[in-house]
Amino acid sequence: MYGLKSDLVCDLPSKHFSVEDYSKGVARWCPGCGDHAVLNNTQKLLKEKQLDPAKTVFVSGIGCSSRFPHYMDTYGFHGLHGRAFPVACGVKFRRPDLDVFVITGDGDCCSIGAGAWIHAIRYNMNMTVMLLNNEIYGLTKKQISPTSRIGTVSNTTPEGSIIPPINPIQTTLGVSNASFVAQTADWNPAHMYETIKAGFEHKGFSFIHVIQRCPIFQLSLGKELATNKDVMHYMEHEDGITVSEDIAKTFKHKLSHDPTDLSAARKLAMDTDKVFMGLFYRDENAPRYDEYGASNLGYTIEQKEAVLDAEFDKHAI
Amino acid sequence: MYGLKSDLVCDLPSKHFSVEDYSKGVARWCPGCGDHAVLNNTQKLLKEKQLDPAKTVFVSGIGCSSRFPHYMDTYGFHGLHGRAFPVACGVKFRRPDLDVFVITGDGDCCSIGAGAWIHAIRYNMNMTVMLLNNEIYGLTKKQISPTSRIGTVSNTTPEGSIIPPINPIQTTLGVSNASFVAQTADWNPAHMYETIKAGFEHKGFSFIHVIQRCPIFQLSLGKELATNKDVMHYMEHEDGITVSEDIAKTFKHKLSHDPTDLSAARKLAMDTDKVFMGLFYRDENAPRYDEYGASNLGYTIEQKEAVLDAEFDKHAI
Amino acid sequence: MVDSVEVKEMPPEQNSKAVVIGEHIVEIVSDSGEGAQKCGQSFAAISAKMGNGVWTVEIIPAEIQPPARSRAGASGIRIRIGSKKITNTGNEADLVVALNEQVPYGRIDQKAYHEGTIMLIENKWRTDDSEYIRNQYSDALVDFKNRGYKVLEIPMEEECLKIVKNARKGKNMWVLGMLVFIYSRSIEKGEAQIRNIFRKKSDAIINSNIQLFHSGYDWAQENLDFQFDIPVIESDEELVVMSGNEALAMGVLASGMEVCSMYPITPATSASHLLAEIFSKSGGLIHQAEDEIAAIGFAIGASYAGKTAVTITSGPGIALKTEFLGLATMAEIPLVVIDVQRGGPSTGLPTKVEQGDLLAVLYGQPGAVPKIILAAATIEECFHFVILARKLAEAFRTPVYVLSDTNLATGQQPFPRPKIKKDWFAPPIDQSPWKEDVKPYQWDEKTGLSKRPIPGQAGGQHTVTGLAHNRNSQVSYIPEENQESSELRSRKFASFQKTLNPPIINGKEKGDLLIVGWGSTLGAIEEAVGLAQKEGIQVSSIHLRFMSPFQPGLDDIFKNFKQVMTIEINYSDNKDNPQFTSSSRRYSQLAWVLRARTLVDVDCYSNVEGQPLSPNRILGVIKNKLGIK
Amino acid sequence: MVDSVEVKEMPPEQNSKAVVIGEHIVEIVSDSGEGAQKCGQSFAAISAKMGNGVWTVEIIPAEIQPPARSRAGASGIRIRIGSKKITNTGNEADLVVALNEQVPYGRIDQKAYHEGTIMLIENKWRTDDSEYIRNQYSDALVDFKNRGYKVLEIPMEEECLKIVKNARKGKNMWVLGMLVFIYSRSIEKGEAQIRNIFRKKSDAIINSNIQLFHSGYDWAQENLDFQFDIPVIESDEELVVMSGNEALAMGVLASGMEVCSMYPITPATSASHLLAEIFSKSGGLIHQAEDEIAAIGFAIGASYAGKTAVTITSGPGIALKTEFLGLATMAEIPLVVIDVQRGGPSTGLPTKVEQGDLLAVLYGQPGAVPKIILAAATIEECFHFVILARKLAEAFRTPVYVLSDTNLATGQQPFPRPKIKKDWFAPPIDQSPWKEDVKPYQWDEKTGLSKRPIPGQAGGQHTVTGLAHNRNSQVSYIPEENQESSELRSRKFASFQKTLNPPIINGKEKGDLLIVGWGSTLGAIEEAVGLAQKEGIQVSSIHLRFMSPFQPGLDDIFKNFKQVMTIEINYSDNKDNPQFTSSSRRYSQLAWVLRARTLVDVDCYSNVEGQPLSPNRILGVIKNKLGIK
Ligand SMILES: Cc1ncc(C[n+]2csc(CCOP(=O)(O)OP(=O)(O)O)c2C)c(N)n1
Ligand SMILES: Cc1ncc(C[n+]2csc(CCOP(=O)(O)OP(=O)(O)O)c2C)c(N)n1
Ligand code: SF4
Ligand code: SF4
Ligand SMILES: [Mg+2]
Ligand SMILES: [Mg+2]
Repeated sequence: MYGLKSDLVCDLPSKHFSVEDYSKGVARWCPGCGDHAVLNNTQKLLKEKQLDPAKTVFVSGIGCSSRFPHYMDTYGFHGLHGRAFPVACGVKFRRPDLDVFVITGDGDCCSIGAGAWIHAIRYNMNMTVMLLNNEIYGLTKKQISPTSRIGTVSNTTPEGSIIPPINPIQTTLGVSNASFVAQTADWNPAHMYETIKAGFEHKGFSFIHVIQRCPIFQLSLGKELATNKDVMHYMEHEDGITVSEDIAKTFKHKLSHDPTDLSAARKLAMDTDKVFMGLFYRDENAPRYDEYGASNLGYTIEQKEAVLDAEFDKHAI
Repeated sequence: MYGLKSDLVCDLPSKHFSVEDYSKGVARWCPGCGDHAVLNNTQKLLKEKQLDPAKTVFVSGIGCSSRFPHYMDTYGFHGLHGRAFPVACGVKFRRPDLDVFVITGDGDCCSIGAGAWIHAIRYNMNMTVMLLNNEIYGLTKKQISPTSRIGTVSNTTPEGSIIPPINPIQTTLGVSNASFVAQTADWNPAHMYETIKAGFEHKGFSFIHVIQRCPIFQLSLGKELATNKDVMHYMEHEDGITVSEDIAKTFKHKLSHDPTDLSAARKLAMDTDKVFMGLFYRDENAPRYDEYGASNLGYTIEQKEAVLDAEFDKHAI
Repeated sequence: MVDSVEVKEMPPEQNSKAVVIGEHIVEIVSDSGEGAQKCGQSFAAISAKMGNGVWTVEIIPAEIQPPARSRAGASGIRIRIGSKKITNTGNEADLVVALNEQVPYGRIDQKAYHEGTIMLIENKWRTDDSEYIRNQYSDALVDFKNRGYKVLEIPMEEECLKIVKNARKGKNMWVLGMLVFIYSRSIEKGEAQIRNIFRKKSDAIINSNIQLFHSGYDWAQENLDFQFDIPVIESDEELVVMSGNEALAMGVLASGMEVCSMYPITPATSASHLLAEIFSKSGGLIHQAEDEIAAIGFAIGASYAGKTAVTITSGPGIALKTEFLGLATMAEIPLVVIDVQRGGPSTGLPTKVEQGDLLAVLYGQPGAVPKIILAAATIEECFHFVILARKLAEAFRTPVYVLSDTNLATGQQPFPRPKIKKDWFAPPIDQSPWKEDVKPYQWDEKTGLSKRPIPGQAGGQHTVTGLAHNRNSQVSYIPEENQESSELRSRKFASFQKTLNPPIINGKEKGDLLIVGWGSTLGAIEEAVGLAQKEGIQVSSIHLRFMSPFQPGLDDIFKNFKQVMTIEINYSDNKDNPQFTSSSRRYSQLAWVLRARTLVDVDCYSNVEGQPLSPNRILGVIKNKLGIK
Repeated sequence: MVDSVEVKEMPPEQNSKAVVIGEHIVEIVSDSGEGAQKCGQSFAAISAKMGNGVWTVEIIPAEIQPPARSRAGASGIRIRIGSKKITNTGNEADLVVALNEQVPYGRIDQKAYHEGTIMLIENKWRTDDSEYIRNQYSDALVDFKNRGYKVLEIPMEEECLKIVKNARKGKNMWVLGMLVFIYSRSIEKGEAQIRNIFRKKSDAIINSNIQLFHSGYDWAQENLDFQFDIPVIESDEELVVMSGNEALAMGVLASGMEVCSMYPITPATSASHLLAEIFSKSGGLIHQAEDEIAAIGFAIGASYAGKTAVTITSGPGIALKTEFLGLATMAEIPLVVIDVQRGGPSTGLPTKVEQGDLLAVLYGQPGAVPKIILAAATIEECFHFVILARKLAEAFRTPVYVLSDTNLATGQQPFPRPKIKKDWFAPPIDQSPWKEDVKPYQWDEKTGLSKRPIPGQAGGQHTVTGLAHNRNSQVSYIPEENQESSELRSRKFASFQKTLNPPIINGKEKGDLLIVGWGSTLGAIEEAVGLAQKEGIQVSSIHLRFMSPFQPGLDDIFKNFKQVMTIEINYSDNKDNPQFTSSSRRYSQLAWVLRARTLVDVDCYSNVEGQPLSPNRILGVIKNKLGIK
């Protein structure tokens, strides 16, 4: 079947990569920024999977979070605000041999990027997507984002925001052909690692919602969530995302959730009081647009010439 | 409370309007095009509600369906492809006295307009939205739309489309602050009339999904749906959209659905074999952005001067 | 009542009395959906296959479903046929077939006919059930006569009904038969053409259409008292005939590009339609994106990770792609951008011709965004320029624009069958290890050129960014680095210009007036200039293919002419209107850029009537400019 | 080891030995987050309140969180203070306060200091725990000395720790105290300033900051052997001081507009921040849209149904708004579009200055999209031009653009307190019945003007469209109608131009060289031209405020100068580089348009270093152009 990476990795270099092989420069996020944890766990995953840095592409938009590719020693594409998805889809379309990751922020994905986001979910191309949601615009210094909670005081809403936030998980689950939806948080690196890993292993558009703290502009997030054990709930299931027992123990609340049950997933996502960590939904059979993209690779110039020639024949006088 | 139209209609003209008062020119859609029925029912509703044509605004994008405002003798804004929502939101923002309608197509709304659509749902401004979904690009002559079913043969997909269609009802129900979601079809004018009416009466963003036949470029839609009584299901509920008994009788299948039950609504919307007519969901308490827009109307020049003066004081040397 | 031209018996020997003419312009007009375009295209194809020069232009109604029998509904086709090569749509039509008497008014509004134009009109309306229509019909015929047209009433419906039940379907083939007789075309080629266009249909359908065709032919032979012949100048050259959009699609195929990412928009979309049919069989794919922004983003992603990709659009799409176009130049991503221009501004005149995107394409992006822009002047160039654009995009690591327009897009024209060259096709992408000491932007100091690392190349890892960056693709805010990188990016275009020749002058190297044109007006301008030269007017013309950077040598050419002006299809303020002063007058787009570049007082004639410019109109402009009556 | 300037005891009587100077440029540089900007703004405000001329420019680091103690992290502020009005950021700084020894390198890279610049450096690094840092510190001090700076090591941390536990918070007020002493500022005004900026904080915080302030003052008095005074030229004029973005925000308020629809983008966003604070109290609202396209769509909708609305953005946002900008012109929707320009192309240099959007704003849209473009040259004009733009937008029924840039946006400058006029504020919208015989586009034949029907006006119903349309706003594909409506839309701008005066010449009306500028470079250009004139150089300057249409009379002005050149902050190919030829050289943006308009060989100097141009640099350009050494 086309699209299966295993057909194409025969030329994987034999070198063993260390975490350093995936790192570049010093990450320029504020101390305490949740983005650091995502970077570390991602580098760790690449190492565990021994991904070839030359065959790995990180695509992002614009925002604090979108600086991410600059700190990876892989190929990277730090493009335009809100436009990571179309670029990433273009990269993957004809390159089944590349591993594609998308890093996006809540403004980048859910505000200016909303249209591209919806369609990327539907295309279900094989890529790992991390939405670093700090519920605020970081890079431009504290304006509300569509994911900011009601009442958020920001530089453009000094009296507090008034419309309920977009719930990225709910929205994703509402789009046809969604195939992998999970949630994790920056302050639980072990859980995050397993989640990114599960996303990477899923063949399709793996949407990982990362609750990300921004100690500079969105203090409440960290205060409310990272510290309140009553809010966080761990979703258990044999087909879900399994974490070590030690990590599982850190959750006060657990529940069983079958990730093939879309309705149940949507119900959980609706809950505004609780935050569910792990896998909401997975569908391994959703059609993939990257398989279409890879369906007619490798035509020779002679073959192309023949088609062109035949077409000229049709137009010949 | 602000936003209540009744405060502002005191100057409603006493003239009685007939359907002709809402009509302009000859609608230039193909014979058999479902858009005609939407036009007729909308004009009928305006007459029943005796809306002042001068205080009614139809906003659209670009597409066959988006020609709609040209056939209304009200104010109209036939803008850009995919951008009806931002314009309509701008119109409504400071004009609680205007009745705003949005007419959009499946390409206009779900493809190029997807980002604006998601956000318009969330803003929940008081307006009546009709998505005329013919599952194809009409005006540009038969290219697939994101709502086209798998296998749709079009001029850009001669071998058939391969990704499942966007389900506009499901997608809308996945966005926070959705407040009214209903479905009707062009070949059931009486049902359509009641649906548009219920949408108009709802105070908020009333999203009406109209299944619309395009006999020119999307024959299958009409053939499959309009003729197959087994597919169409009528949703009954005392809080739903009620139609006359005669009309209700035309439905072979009925079911009871409580429009306050979001999870149930989503489940129905997921069903790919059946089509449910009527009201999926209504929430009368969802916060409305147009109420915010109308919250500080009518400041006098003197009041503004005073604020400006005070601001100068702060910057004075 | 109208006296129409009397219908007389014809002598039996075909062709014996046919009047030999050098060329004719034929129009077929109808309500939309009556098959006029198929009829006209077949007629053009038959003529082209006989070896005639042809040029077709579609007549597109204003509305998708205009009322029947209305001037807004005029739908159809114009075919100009000649013994020699035809390069443009010509002046007024010589012969018109009208399926009702109202649609010609849509064309009369556009001054498409002249005194003496032969008008062959469906006569069924004379006996229509509706008195209103009967009156409309006879009024129109009186009016047509007053306008000096030669009107013939033709019983098309009546004759067709002898063969088929529904005359609406098939009447076009009856008309084709009639035209084949009138212009002494080959009956065999006509039959073959019908078999070809209906090849996917049942035998029954094919046969009934062939019957209709013969019926039209026979009726004409029996009833018309005139016949023309447009002899062919023999040539051994193999020709192909196609529209500009088809040529673009085949150019994409021939360039070896494998990804075309687009969003439908008139008049660009049909290029993707042909491409969709042939692309997947040759290792390429069309991606219909969710909008134009995503379309170009996807193309950029595909280009970045593979062979150069192409995006095809028209004005409103160019507007939406603005931000990504800036990124592609800044990050030096090769890309082909095809803009099939339509009438603007805004949604404008979607189905009409305009050359209105030049300034937007040149200057649309904030900041310094130099670029290569090619403008095709013929359908043949639509094909070749896409191939060229792909090569330039890769060589100069930059987006390359190909401008076409509605005239080229929907017109049909024969041209020499291109001899396929292997080096047209993009080679496989480089996946060899990246040389260690080479930076991702290893700008050559002189040329600004550098080689791009493609994902998969070991050691080529870097992060592309639209932020100011240095040779290592690292974000840099150092003042000198931004100055230097901006200058190096600019040098690529100076380097490219050095490879170009000055434009060729059509006519003498000195004179009273030089006309400068670009795009689809080539044929009409050269025809008009030719006519003027024959009248002894000292006028020459040049036609630019490279809009950015310009071909060199313009100053040298201009200085040999007393006056220089552009002729374009876009907006300029009318110099003769006193409301516009020399400090406010807005020039047409190429004229404006030429003024800045050459400091010559380049004047312009242009309009936004949405129509191809006719040679006569241009001739008038030339004479007017030189004060000749 | 470094010998720093020796610290001596000061005579007791303040001011007695203060050296009187006409002006000084002070910089405070630090890691970001150390409060340097608050310190500098307070220092500027105190000086302005004493009656001095001031101009401030923020020093913004390249990264949001650069590593501490790095040249990339240089964050802070420059304040130029003088006895007279200060119009620009000036040349090199005279005195620098640096909270570590690395950040000055970020400024040295930008050539911000001269031989003799006094450098006051936090000395705590000398005794840092890390040997690496200790070495860095002493190396830097040696280097600074070699560069000719006068280095003083100041025990800021040490002194602050006597008062507070965490010196990082509060050191800036200590520095303020020190500066207030050095420049003989008023202690009372200093205290008042501190009370004002901390007005929302607790008394404890206010008191500790005042203590720090006094400590800095006292320490300086005791330990420094120099003091300056910058006397004030008395004036009765009431002044206000603010940044350009604050002026834009207040202009929006003063214009009576009630909807500002925007999407955050540096450096435009902070205008919305101030506006957000004051707008809702005066009947206006900010809408932060989901993106720039939606932002302008929303503004257009609001304008269409109400008072003119405004959208504020920067380059990438302008790119995204391209399509809607075309619609607004085509449909004649009044709109104010504010573009606070930043470094481009693409994401470019978001926090740096550039005047790079002129061509994109002028020509960005496909088709003919004429427009009114105002370019503010001062912070005061940022305020007034918004008011003017709103009026013009309504009078001419069209979008009106106001261009600003990073220099104006983040700079601070005092200017005469505007006397509020009632007619600045938009009147309530017309809701009276629409006159029956007036069409929705009742274009005046001469001026192109027409009045717009606003929803709610009985009888004014019509459908706005971006398609070609006639006076009734009905879609029209009739060739002449599109030509006519295009011309009428264009006439508005010719009409508007007639209301403008020629630009005023700064200097003599004849000369060897005319400098043409626009935007924030006004002060620097005029200062440089003044210096040159004093040296006897025959140079004058004009500064354009109307970029489209241009003010009239340019030809007449230009012809009296032997040479004309623009000075701009944007990209142009370096004429001296042989790689660029006369047929390929890319000019800076205003120069290019002036060439097309006037056919004068307008040359240019420009760069994309992202920095304000200093008077000295411009003086050099002038001399170079005239071959003067
Ligand atoms: C077209 C465009 N509009 C606006 C901006 C300015 N901008 C940069 S990042 C950003 C939002 C950042 O928020 P988010 O995506 O949540 O990322 P974060 O910084 O919080 O990680 C904005 C508005 C831009 N760069 N480009
Ligand atoms: C920016 C832009 N892109 C593309 C187009 C071309 N276009 C016009 S309508 C349309 C799609 C129409 O489909 P839909 O919205 O489903 O409306 P329908 O015609 O089916 O009613 C497209 C692609 C355009 N006008 N503007
Ligand atoms: S501003 Fe917030 S999101 Fe941005 S780097 Fe700092 S902590 Fe992270
Ligand atoms: S093409 Fe289809 S959608 Fe458009 S008017 Fe005709 S029937 Fe309606
Ligand atoms: Mg964020
Ligand atoms: Mg459709």
